[in-house]
Amino acid sequence: MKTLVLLIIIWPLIGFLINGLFGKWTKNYAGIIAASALGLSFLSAVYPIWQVILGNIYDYVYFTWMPLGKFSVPFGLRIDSLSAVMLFVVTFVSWMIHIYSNGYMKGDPGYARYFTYLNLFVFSMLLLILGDSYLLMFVGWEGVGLCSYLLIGFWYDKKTASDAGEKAFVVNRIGDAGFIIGVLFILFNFHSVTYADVFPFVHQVLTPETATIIGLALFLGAMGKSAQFPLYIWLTDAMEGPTPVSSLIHAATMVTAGVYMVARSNAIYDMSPIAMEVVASVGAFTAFYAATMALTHKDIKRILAYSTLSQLGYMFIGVGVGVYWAGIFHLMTHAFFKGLLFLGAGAVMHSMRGLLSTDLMGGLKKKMPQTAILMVIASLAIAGIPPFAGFFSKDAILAGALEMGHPIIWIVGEVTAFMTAFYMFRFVFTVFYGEEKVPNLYHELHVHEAPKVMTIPMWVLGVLSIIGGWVGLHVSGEIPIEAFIARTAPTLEVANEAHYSEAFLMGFSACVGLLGIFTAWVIYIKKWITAESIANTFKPIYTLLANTYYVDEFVYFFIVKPFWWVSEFFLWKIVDVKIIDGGVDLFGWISKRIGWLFRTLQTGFVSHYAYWISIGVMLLTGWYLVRII
Amino acid sequence: MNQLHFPILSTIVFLPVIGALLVSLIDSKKETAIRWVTFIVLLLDFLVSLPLFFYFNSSTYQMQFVEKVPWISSLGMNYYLGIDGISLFLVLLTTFLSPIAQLSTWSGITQKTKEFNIVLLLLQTGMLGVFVSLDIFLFYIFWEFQLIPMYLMIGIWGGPNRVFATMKFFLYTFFGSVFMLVALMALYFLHHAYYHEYTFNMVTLMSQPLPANLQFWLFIAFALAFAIKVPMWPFHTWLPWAHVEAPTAGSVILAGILLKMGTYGFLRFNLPMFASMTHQFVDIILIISLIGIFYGAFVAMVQPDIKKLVAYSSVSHLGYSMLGMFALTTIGIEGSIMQMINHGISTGALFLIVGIVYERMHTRNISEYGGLASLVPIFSVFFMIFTLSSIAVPGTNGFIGEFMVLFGTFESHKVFAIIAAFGGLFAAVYMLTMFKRVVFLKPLNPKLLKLTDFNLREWIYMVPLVVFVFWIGIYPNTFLSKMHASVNHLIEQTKITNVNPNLNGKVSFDNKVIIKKSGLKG
Amino acid sequence: MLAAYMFVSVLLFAIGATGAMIRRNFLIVLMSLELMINGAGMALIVMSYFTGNISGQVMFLFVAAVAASETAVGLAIAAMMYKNKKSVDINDYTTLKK
Amino acid sequence: MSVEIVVFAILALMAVGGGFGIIVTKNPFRAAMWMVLSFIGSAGLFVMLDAVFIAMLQLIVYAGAITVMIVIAMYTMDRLTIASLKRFNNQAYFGALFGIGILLDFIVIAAKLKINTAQMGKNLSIAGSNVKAIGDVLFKSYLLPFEITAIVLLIALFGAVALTKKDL
Repeated sequence: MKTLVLLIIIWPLIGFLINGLFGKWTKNYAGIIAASALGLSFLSAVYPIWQVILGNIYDYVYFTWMPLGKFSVPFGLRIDSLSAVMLFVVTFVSWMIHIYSNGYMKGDPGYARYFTYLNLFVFSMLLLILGDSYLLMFVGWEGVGLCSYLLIGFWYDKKTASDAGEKAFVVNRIGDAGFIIGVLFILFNFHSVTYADVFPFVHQVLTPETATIIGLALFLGAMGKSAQFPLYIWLTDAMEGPTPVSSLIHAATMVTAGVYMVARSNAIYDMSPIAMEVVASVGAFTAFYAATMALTHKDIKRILAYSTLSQLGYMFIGVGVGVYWAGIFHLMTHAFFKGLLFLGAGAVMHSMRGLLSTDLMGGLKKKMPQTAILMVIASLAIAGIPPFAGFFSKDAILAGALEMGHPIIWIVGEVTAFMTAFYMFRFVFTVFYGEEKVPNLYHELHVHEAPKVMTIPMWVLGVLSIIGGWVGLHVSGEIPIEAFIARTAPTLEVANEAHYSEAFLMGFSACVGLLGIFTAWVIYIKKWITAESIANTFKPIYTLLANTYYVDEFVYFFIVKPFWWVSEFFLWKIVDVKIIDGGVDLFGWISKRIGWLFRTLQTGFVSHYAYWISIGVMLLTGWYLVRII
Repeated sequence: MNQLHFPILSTIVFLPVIGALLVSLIDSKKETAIRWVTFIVLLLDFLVSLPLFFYFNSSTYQMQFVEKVPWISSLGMNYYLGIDGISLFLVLLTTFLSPIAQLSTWSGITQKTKEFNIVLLLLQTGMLGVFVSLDIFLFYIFWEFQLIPMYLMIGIWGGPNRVFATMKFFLYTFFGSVFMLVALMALYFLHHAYYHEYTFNMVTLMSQPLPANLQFWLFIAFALAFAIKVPMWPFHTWLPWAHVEAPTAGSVILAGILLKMGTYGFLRFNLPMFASMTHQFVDIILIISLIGIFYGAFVAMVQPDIKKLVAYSSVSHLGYSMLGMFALTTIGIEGSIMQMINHGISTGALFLIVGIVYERMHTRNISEYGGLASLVPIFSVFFMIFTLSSIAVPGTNGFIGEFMVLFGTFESHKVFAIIAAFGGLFAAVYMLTMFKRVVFLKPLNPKLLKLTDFNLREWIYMVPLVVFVFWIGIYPNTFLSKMHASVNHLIEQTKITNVNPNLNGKVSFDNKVIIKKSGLKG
Repeated sequence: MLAAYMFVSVLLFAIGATGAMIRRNFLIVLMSLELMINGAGMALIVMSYFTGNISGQVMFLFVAAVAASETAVGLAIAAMMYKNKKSVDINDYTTLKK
Repeated sequence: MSVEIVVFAILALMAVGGGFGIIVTKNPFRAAMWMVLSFIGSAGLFVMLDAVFIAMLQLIVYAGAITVMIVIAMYTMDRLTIASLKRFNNQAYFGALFGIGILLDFIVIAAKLKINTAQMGKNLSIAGSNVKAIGDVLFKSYLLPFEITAIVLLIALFGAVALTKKDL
């Protein structure tokens, strides 16, 4: 069993090494190698997941990685219910996306390089999930950041792509600095970073203040990685990378690392209500904020990026409020339907030769029927319509928020749900329904349905985003997924748990979803009130939303530019060159100046030398007189 | 005690000198012969230094492979060599980097190759001497000796205004070491006044510290000399000049090894011998190294010249090392030693990379590069690996050093560690912006098209560096296990702060430990 | 009485010194140097007389020898100066300026 | 007692006046004559101080040899150029100032000089002869300086010759 667990990680590593080292020779087989590596990894993960479902937990140590004086950091892997869910999500979804990218990246010159990075990414993500200590999680954390840097900047000759990659890495590093501080505190207080040594002793070791500090520090890391409010700017630019990358990294796996981390350290968060409050409110604000921006955006990938932001906000609400199982459940369902949405968008882009703006698209239903159906399914799921996956997980979060005594967050959640439903169906109606906006554009581009290798994974994800939610149904008195995850991340016991009837909550959120779809239907299909009329009635708000609250410009002019200016003109040109270097050269200058002074004494006239001698004699005898006689 | 009963340290130190003699016999026109002989001698030196690692007994903190021969016994000077956990890896780093640096100059240095190789060999002796000598006077001799070859190397084979750079380098370091000489003498005589024994022997001086009030000026003098060498923040301005003008091999050795002498000096002299002063100065030096970290990073961000950028990054990296050292915790000091070794490898490698490109393109400013990834893929992969190692991405060696330093500092001074944690962020900023502008984007500059990728020779001297980057990153235990005993002993020595040996004879220690706990309570 | 003799030798010395400083003609300077040495020699003799120790006078012997050789070399320099620039004025020779 | 003082005054006046004459006269020849006068004065003073041999030596070496040497040197130069030279160099008052300064310093020293004059006037001559005393001390304890002075003179000789030789 121990080697099987290790194998899960080793397979992607082997795939990475094969493609990496022998990239030239495995020119067009790289995709197959990478996909099969993932497949094997998934298969070798099935048995351990099954065992975990049956109730036992595996925690193996392989070797001591870093001996830190008295205590040492082991390299070990751990599978419990929480990481089992994540394991299933990561391995399965990445496997699908690997198959999909075989088709998507067919003609690309960097074909082998793409799959090398993808495999390295999955390896680091698995390390992050299966690592048995915070430090190993951090290794995965940074590894994942590195791979997202490489993959976003995959088409490195495009300036925007490499800039976006660099921006992603730097913003992640800000988060990582916070994560490191959290890990330092934990290591200092618990004298170890492995989960087994930390979580059982939380109550004896930590005081609420230190728990808050650790919680907030770790959450800073989560904000960086899962693009929460202040540090989300990199996610929208990350769309520069290939679409399967966006779907894998920026929808299903990497961005959810923060949620997993908060769920994993639930013991610490339970100790500090303030940290929980911060997580929940940041999550709620990001959800609402991102949803507003998605309302007006034209570019399909950007819409999906903002919707990811807002869904992540939901997950943080779930985890922040204390209903950890709901957060993780939503994470799982979100991976399915958001992955599908991105793949669908990829298929559309693939056939439209990279055109992204919704103005050019319309009535694609006729040309790409399968993608259309799948996108509708995914949109229904994300909008939270009953039988689909999104409904159960989102409803669980909102119910949790309400029961745990956060009514405002519940309201914000419902409003965002409405907006989500609206913008998703705005996207679906404008792209797939209605008529062609640009006459016979499709003809020139001879738009056609995506090839088999791309549609199959999409269908699989489509099915999953339907049945994925059923795990959250009430079966024999308790929700299976809740019981399963609660083994490692028990829901927070709150004193006054307000009891609202399940049915009412479910019904309410379903109606909100339907309302959202209806308004989109009214505006975009029936055109009773055209989108343009709304736009110019709320002119100022519309422009504000259109260019995303001018956040990027703000960051650029008020943080990046002055930063560079200060370090260039002040720190370098003045402080370093003038003051410090000048100080050193000053010594040289002073000695030169003194040398010059003495030179003036050498006038050439012998008599002047005689004068100096006599002055010397006088001084000497004078001193002799004063002191000795 | 000398396990091998064979003067291994002397052979390591003086083998290059013999090599230099050998090279001087060869006719200067036969350049390939000269290069081969030098390379073989340096390689031999590395092989001879390997037993140090294998026979090293990591359980005791005593000096090992000791060679003690009375030199001027009337003054108490003896030819005393030996290494312990701290200096073992610095010796290995020197013998490891020098053959690589020499190999990189085969096509780089064309005029006066014979003199260059001789100078390189002498430099090797000087450096090794510093790390192994346990007699302060011998230490000082080697300390001064290693300046001269470096001076020549920058002065003769350097860039355009090399004379200014080498003059500044030499005088600046010399200015520091003059203070050290005075402090050395003062230490010698004060030691006699209290312990009635004239000795230059470092180990005895370490074990018999002076009373606190005397240590103040000694500490400052030594600290100044080593701070200039490290270089710590205010004394760093010679480094960019020296690096920009030095030839590739010169830069590699300067960054890889010479800078470590400063930190090594702190570990050997300031911490053990002037323990009570160390405790007073902890806060100041921590602040200075913090400034060094951030200042180095900020200024590196805006450098147009790659070598200057990497030079300022060295200031930042060594700021970490000093931070870890003056946290005065076992992990902090081990982290700082690891950081020294990592910096040696990653910055040495970065300079080699710049050297390779400089040899082909003869320009160092970033704006003229761009799009190397499509032209020279293998080069870009190696460049990427070393950039990651210098940003301290986990899995590479940089992370181990940085994390240990951060944790070490955290144990004693929480606030400093928290601030330092954000230092890594700026490291990523400057390295990645440089990396993006050099490797990614489209190759616009027509001259870039004639770039050729790695030839066999470059492969040979790049691969070992990559091996070490990942070896330390994934399994640092091989290195750390050797250090524990010596570092713990050093920490014990820094604890002896209350020493009042009365003048007339018998010395009375009372080891009551007063460590001024500074910094925020956890 | 000692003070009187000492005054004379000091006077001689001082006058020699002033002469050496203010005169332009190199030969006069030589002579004033001679005078200074003579002043010093006199002090020797005075001291030897008042302390009753003959070695003062022996010292004068040596001083005289040195004075003679110094004047010889001085005159050789004067001859060189004359040959060189036909003038013995020390202010003409300022090549030691820079 | 008073005769001695009168004689002392005359000789001192001769010596100092001679000296003063040197630095004042315009013509170097006349200066040489003043120098001879000064040397004779000081020789007289030496005689009063029981340093008879030294007085003789002074007359022969200083007054005779050195002055004559200077005058001979003058002959090699044409008289007009030497005579017509301006007397004092520029800002000569500096020189006078410093000369007086030195004078004052030394006078103060000479005045405050305290030495034990217990042995005043004694053992300056053996069996009445000053020369014997000098010879005795000279060749017993000062033999080495004597030899060295010989060498110094020799070197001065070579130096003078080397300097003035046209093509060495």
